[in-house]
Amino acid sequence: MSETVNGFPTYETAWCPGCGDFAILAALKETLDGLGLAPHDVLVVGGIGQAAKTPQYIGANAFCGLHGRSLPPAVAAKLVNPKLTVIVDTGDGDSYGEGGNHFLHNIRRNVDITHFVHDNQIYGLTKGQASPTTAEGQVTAVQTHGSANQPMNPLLVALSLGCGFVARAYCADRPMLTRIMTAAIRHRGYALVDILQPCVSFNKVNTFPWYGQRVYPLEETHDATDREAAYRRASEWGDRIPLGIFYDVAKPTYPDHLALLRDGPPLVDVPPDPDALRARMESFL
Amino acid sequence: MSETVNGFPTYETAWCPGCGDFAILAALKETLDGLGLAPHDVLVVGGIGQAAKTPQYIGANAFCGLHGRSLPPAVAAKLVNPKLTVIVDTGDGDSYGEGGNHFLHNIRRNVDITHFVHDNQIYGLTKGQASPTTAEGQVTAVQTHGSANQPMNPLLVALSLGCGFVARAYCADRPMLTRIMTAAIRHRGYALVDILQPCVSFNKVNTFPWYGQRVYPLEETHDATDREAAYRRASEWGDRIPLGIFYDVAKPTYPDHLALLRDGPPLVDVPPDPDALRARMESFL
Amino acid sequence: MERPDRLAILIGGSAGQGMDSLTAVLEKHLQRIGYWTFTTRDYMSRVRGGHNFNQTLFGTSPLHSPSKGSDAVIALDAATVELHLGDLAPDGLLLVDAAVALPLSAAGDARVHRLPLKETATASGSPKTEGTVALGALLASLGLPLEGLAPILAGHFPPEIAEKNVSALQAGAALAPVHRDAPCCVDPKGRILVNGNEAVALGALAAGCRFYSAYPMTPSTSIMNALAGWMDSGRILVEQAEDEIAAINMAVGASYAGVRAMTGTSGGGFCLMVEALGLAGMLEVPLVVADIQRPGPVTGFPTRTEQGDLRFVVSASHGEFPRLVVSLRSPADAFRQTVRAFDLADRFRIPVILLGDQFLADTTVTVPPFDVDGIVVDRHFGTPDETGGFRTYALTEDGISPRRVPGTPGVRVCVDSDEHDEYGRITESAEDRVAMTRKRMRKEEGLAAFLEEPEFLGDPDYDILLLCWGSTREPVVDALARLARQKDAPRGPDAPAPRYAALAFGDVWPLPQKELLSRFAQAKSLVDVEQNATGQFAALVRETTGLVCDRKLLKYDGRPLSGEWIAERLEGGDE
Amino acid sequence: MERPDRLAILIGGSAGQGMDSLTAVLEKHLQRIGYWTFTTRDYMSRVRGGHNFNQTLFGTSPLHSPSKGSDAVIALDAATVELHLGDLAPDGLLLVDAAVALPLSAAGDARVHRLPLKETATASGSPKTEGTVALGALLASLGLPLEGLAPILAGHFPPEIAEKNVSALQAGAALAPVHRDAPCCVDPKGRILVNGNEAVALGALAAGCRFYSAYPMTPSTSIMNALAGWMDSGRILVEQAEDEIAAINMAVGASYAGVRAMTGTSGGGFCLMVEALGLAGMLEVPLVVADIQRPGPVTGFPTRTEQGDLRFVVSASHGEFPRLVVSLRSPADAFRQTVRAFDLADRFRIPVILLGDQFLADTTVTVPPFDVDGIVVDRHFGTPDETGGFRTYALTEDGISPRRVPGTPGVRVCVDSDEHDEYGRITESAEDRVAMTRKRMRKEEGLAAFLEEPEFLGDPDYDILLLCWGSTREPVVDALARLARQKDAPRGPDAPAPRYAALAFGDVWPLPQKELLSRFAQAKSLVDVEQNATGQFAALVRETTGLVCDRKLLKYDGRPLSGEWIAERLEGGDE
Ligand SMILES: Cc1ncc(C[n+]2csc(CCOP(=O)(O)OP(=O)(O)O)c2C)c(N)n1
Ligand SMILES: Cc1ncc(C[n+]2csc(CCOP(=O)(O)OP(=O)(O)O)c2C)c(N)n1
Ligand code: SF4
Ligand code: SF4
Ligand SMILES: [Mg+2]
Ligand SMILES: [Mg+2]
Repeated sequence: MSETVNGFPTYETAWCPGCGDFAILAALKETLDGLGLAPHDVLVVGGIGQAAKTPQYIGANAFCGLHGRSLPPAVAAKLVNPKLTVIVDTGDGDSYGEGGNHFLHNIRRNVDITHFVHDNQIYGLTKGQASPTTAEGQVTAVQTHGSANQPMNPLLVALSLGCGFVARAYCADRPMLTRIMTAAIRHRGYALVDILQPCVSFNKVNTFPWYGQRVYPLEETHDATDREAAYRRASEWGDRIPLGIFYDVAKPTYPDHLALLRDGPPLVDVPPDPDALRARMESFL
Repeated sequence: MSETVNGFPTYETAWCPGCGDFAILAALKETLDGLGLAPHDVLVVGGIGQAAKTPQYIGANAFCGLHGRSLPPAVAAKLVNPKLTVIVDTGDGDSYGEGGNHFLHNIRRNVDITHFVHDNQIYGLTKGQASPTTAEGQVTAVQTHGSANQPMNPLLVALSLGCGFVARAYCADRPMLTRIMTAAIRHRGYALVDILQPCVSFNKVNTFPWYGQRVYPLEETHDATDREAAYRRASEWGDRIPLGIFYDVAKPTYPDHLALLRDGPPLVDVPPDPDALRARMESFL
Repeated sequence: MERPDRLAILIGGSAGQGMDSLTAVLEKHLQRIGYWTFTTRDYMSRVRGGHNFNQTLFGTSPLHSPSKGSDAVIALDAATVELHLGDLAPDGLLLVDAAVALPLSAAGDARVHRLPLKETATASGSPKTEGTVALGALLASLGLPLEGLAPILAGHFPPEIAEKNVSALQAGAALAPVHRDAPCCVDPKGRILVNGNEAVALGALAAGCRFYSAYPMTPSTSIMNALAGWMDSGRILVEQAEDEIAAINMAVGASYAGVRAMTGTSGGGFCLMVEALGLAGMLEVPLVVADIQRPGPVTGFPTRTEQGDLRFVVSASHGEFPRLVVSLRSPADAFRQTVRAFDLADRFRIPVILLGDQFLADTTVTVPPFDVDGIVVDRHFGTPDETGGFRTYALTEDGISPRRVPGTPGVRVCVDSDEHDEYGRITESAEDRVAMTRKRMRKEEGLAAFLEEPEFLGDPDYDILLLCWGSTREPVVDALARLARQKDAPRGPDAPAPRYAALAFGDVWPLPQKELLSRFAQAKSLVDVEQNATGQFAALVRETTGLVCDRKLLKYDGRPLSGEWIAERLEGGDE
Repeated sequence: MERPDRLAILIGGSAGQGMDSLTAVLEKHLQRIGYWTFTTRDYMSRVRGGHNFNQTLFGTSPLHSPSKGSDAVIALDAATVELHLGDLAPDGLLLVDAAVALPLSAAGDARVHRLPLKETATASGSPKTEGTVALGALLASLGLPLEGLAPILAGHFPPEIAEKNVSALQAGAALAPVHRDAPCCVDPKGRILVNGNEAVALGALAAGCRFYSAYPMTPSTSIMNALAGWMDSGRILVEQAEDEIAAINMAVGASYAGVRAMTGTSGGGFCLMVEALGLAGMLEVPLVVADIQRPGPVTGFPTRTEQGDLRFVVSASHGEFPRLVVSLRSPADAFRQTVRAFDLADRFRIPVILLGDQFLADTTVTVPPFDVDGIVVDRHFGTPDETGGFRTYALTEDGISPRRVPGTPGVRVCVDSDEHDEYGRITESAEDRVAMTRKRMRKEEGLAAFLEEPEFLGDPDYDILLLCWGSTREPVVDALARLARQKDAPRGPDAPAPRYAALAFGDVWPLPQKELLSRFAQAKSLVDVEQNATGQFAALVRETTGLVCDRKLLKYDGRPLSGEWIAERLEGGDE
């Protein structure tokens, strides 16, 4: 257990040996180090779940709030304290299940944060129920007859909402993961990286071999500014699962619309202004 | 005020004169009459809002629950009492804003209900704030600097989640609206109809003339079984706004996955079974 | 004839007929020419149609409560005549367009004046100025000046329409059917016209709040509207969230990141905020939440008033953590308490809940301007100890751990909704749990010193002590004045007039007990006055002090309390 | 040496080491051979690693409470030796693999037996059967039979693995290091082994519940798991919702549509259900909600126990409506109360909340099978009057309006969360509001007749009366037995032994008062025993009856109460 803020140290994790989460944590640290960020400049936000414990294992500022509610505090923190590099790092259930409504609307809001989803296609911490990305027919302790719902393809949902950065990575391909993480953090605006992550304890379908046989990198020729191509390629899911940055286009972000944020100092630095208050009061005379 | 159950009567509505809601109500009644449904066979579910008062104005069974929560009770009612024709009829804020998570996941669930959204691109009942479909830059009492969020295209979101029936109608084109409503109710599975509806009191942008100049019917040649085509055409939004059934493909519905629902009598008709209980109890011996 | 102290003007019609503008113009004018005013709004949960009315009282001294009867009515439709003629004063006047078909009850009533309002309006340039014509006629009937109205109208309408309204006003004045005396004017200078929600918004601004996230919900939306209008000038980001869950979680995030943050809603939205209220409690992130109550359960009466959320908010969220619940008694109180809420939230790192209601939110009154000069914004960041900024939850004697802003070099601010140690790290240790629970709860001891005792009102020689909280204070003030007057009225020898006083609570949780226990000693009887069906405040009083209210005056029909209603019941026994 | 009444076996290790299966096999075996058992589970909020342990008590009479000490320990890792050797009985035994490095404290301790567990396991076919080898050794040491274990193992593992475990068991028995006496066996026939959540699930099934919607949340998930396993055989649809808001709104929809419906969660999920709880109250749709408590606020201790949600759930949701809150005292009580909850929800058209907790949820005990023959499922649909099925909210004398199922010819079931008239239509009338509020609240009068008084436990000649609720009943039973034994122990003449009794509340809201008020008269002192930091139940007692507890025994470290802990504090004074 270390309390230094150098090098994004980790204290003992609560994850299962062999879990894909370790690789994601390692990649995230590598990415942050690679970007030359000081720990105090970074805020990592999670909800509740196994993946959502990640912020605890990074030496940066950490906010682990409520299950499903990682995006709202992250976005608000960024709006008022824009010097922070804000990263949401949490699970698929957290992001797309309980937190689905925030997922939808924060894509629309387009605040400059980065969203890493540990997509193990299962609820890990609560011991293996179906998540929104669990395959149709997959049997669990609750879905005793197999999941009856069509799995969500989060990339397609993000693209359908006009998300500016949409990528899929695989935790076992560290170099690509780190490269995508770096690009996502650099992207100005909301960026989604869905990270395929085997859960060795509860997901006996989407295992390391299962993914290993299927994943492949998008061709270099893929045009990440072509939304239709992005949509088409992101739809691929089955025997072949493409990895990479499907879409990456800069768009105006939320603060670009508001003079208050665009032109003023960060709100966290604004002192009280009694004169402005007096003027407002006088408008009631 | 009439209490007969014939002909889906209306008592006095609380809507503004000239509101597009009237035409939707009329079309819905026409549709139900046209389908030959008895009022007691129909359940109309709404949340809270101006549009969400519609169930009150139909002589059928009516459930007006919570703002944003129209889908969950509707779906559950259908699952346990499948003889009911279940229709959700409510607003855009209700369906896509507060209720966004249920929208996402009930498309995945694919229960045989029909969802009519009065899309006036505004929050009517609360006096004119931006809804998820309000245009970027549109000024309201809260969005004093213009809405900073990209509007949601609900059809695209539905398609990205694999929705089996996706349509857009315009309240002022009654024949088409009735035709689409009829097809949507007949569709086996979750069906979405986004209905463009001017709010004469609070939306001064998307007015009758605004829509009138833009809407046009999809060509007869449009192939409603081609998901890519559906996606492409549903993306059109601007000077030209296509109306019609973009996508209509039958898929297995939720009960198809479960013997309990597929093969058994409706749950509402199942009597208590002491023998089954005794058997369960004995498994603890 | 002596001039009256006060008069009540009622303007009624259906939604969309422009009553709200008309009332706003009227009350602004009355305020500016020097009256104290008090305007309540009775409106339905719809945008057009139905029956709505506003009642404006004005007079020579501060006003506190609506009045059942009116002295003058402007009826924009037949329903207004039907519904409000019965409560018109014997020497009152009712103005209505000549074309409106009168109900039978109005036949031959000399107080009803049918004037060519619409005709005159059309002649003045627009039939839509009908109400303004009536206003001109009314003001002239009361001998009130029209000067000063032009700039007010200009503030409400685009220039061309404002001009037509000025003409309509003049033309209306010429129609004045009678002459009645208005109250004498007093010194017109320096008072503001404000409602409860505007006062909350001003308070937030005064406290240096930089972030307000909310989801629209009547009757809280006007706080968001007011702040949204001040985004640039007040340097506050107002964000409409996708739902109330997002709204409060955003506010928690903004507060964590270093600014003062607030959210506001009504009961239904508050339900959705309950989990994150606990989050603020557990993370010890300061937070201010306004619950502007309306009658429940659930949707209930969206545009009406009640005090039905008290028990809910004092114990909302699972598990245990300190919180402060402050009820708002008047616009002036709302302003001051909002400033105080931010201070105490920061000082103790706790959530503070402001409890308002529709009556307070929508009632506009004239008051002296709020005192802004004495306001000190202290963020209470404290001094972190030698471990730098790492011990986010340092175990201190008073339970308050010094707080730091993320982004500060050398600092790591780690917060977690799981039980945690001093560094904010997840723990499962029984010792940590006990230490952290005690640390959190210990803050209540410090908070006790900052609690405000209730306001004592009325006759120091009371026999009967009323208990009230929040906006009920105002009607109680009015009731006490009425009862004090009635005290001197002749009675039978067996019935000596009882003397009344009241305690009006602002802080309701933790419940301050000192004043209550000492004032109780003198009371022959304790009477609970609140706007709900079960006497929620009386239950809290019993729970914390053991005192039992001998009687409860409860109103739960969605309409505001009035001094008349309270006084009648106190003197007359139960309904 | 006399045979002991009971023994305690602790199995400890890290998550993922198979302790839960081992414990399940052990307790099933003990139950089947005729013992009463009582197993508590102490586990961390993680899937692998950390330190977890299960304690199984078994004996010749019913057991009620965990014990601090153990008589035998199976240590699957060094941490277990370190943490639990201190509480091992002087004549106890601890079994651990010979390869585990022992802590210093264990050096030379004769109770510690290092056996070649892993080696033997490997020889039996799989190193994973290490725990089973230890189990064999332990059972043999206690002179307990191995017969009957094979079918139990076959129920837990696939055939091939089960077989290896049977060999491991035999091989382990051969390693038995000592001989100790176990309690005598009693009649093995007819008892079931069940935990609190399984009892709730069985109760739902017994009541004819057809729809259970929930979102996973520890420690409530096992209700969903149990019911999901019975979907076809029990004809109940179990649906995992996208969030708790959907879960409860689905249950309300299903109930409206005509079936018995239920949802379950823990405190954090309950927070999200609060709005729709009010919906059930307002729509008067019957609903059963289980809140299986864990320590808060918010995430808190996800896998541990507390009774911290009481005040929250009795007043959760804005506005006012009748509800019943029933706390669950034991598995048998949980079964019966769940059946009763469905009945009362239907009878009064109200939401009923079942309050459980992790201790009750995860503790397995042997009990006589639940009585299913007496259960009558009456949906209480009532007889609609001559207006047919239209007056969904007919204003009746008892406030209960006859309910109909949508889909019935000639019937329209219109429900609305706005205030409504008898037909379910939106209204804004003050009269309707008052009538409907009174109608709803009037149901509390009828409900009063169905409230269950608390259970009286202990010495009828008591001086000291304990108050407890929910799962705390069981440790209190144990404490009373201990105290009764200690009473006879010699004391000084100045300290006559106090006599203890207790009231164990099941129904907590509305609070039944009769028994409490009459039993109070005899008590010299009232002691509150609960698992939270503020004494929430004591506050409800004071609010409703005025009675003040003289002392509060509060535990809030997330670990279960035990009879020992209570008795020690009662006899020994505060910590
Ligand atoms: C409001 C609420 N509901 C439910 C839970 C229980 N819960 C904790 S984590 C979790 C699911 C975690 O799944 P995911 O987000 O996919 O993370 P993973 O554990 O798989 O990494 C759930 C349901 C909770 N903590 N809070
Ligand atoms: C939990 C909750 N939050 C907020 C509200 C307030 N509210 C009522 S209707 C509405 C918006 C309605 O918009 P929409 O669904 O688009 O319907 P419209 O009135 O435009 O037809 C809101 C925010 C509420 N009733 N409940
Ligand atoms: S439960 Fe699954 S996701 Fe969680 S740590 Fe273990 S392997 Fe990883
Ligand atoms: S507010 Fe808008 S949507 Fe509502 S009834 Fe009026 S015009 Fe229609
Ligand atoms: Mg997951
Ligand atoms: Mg709308």
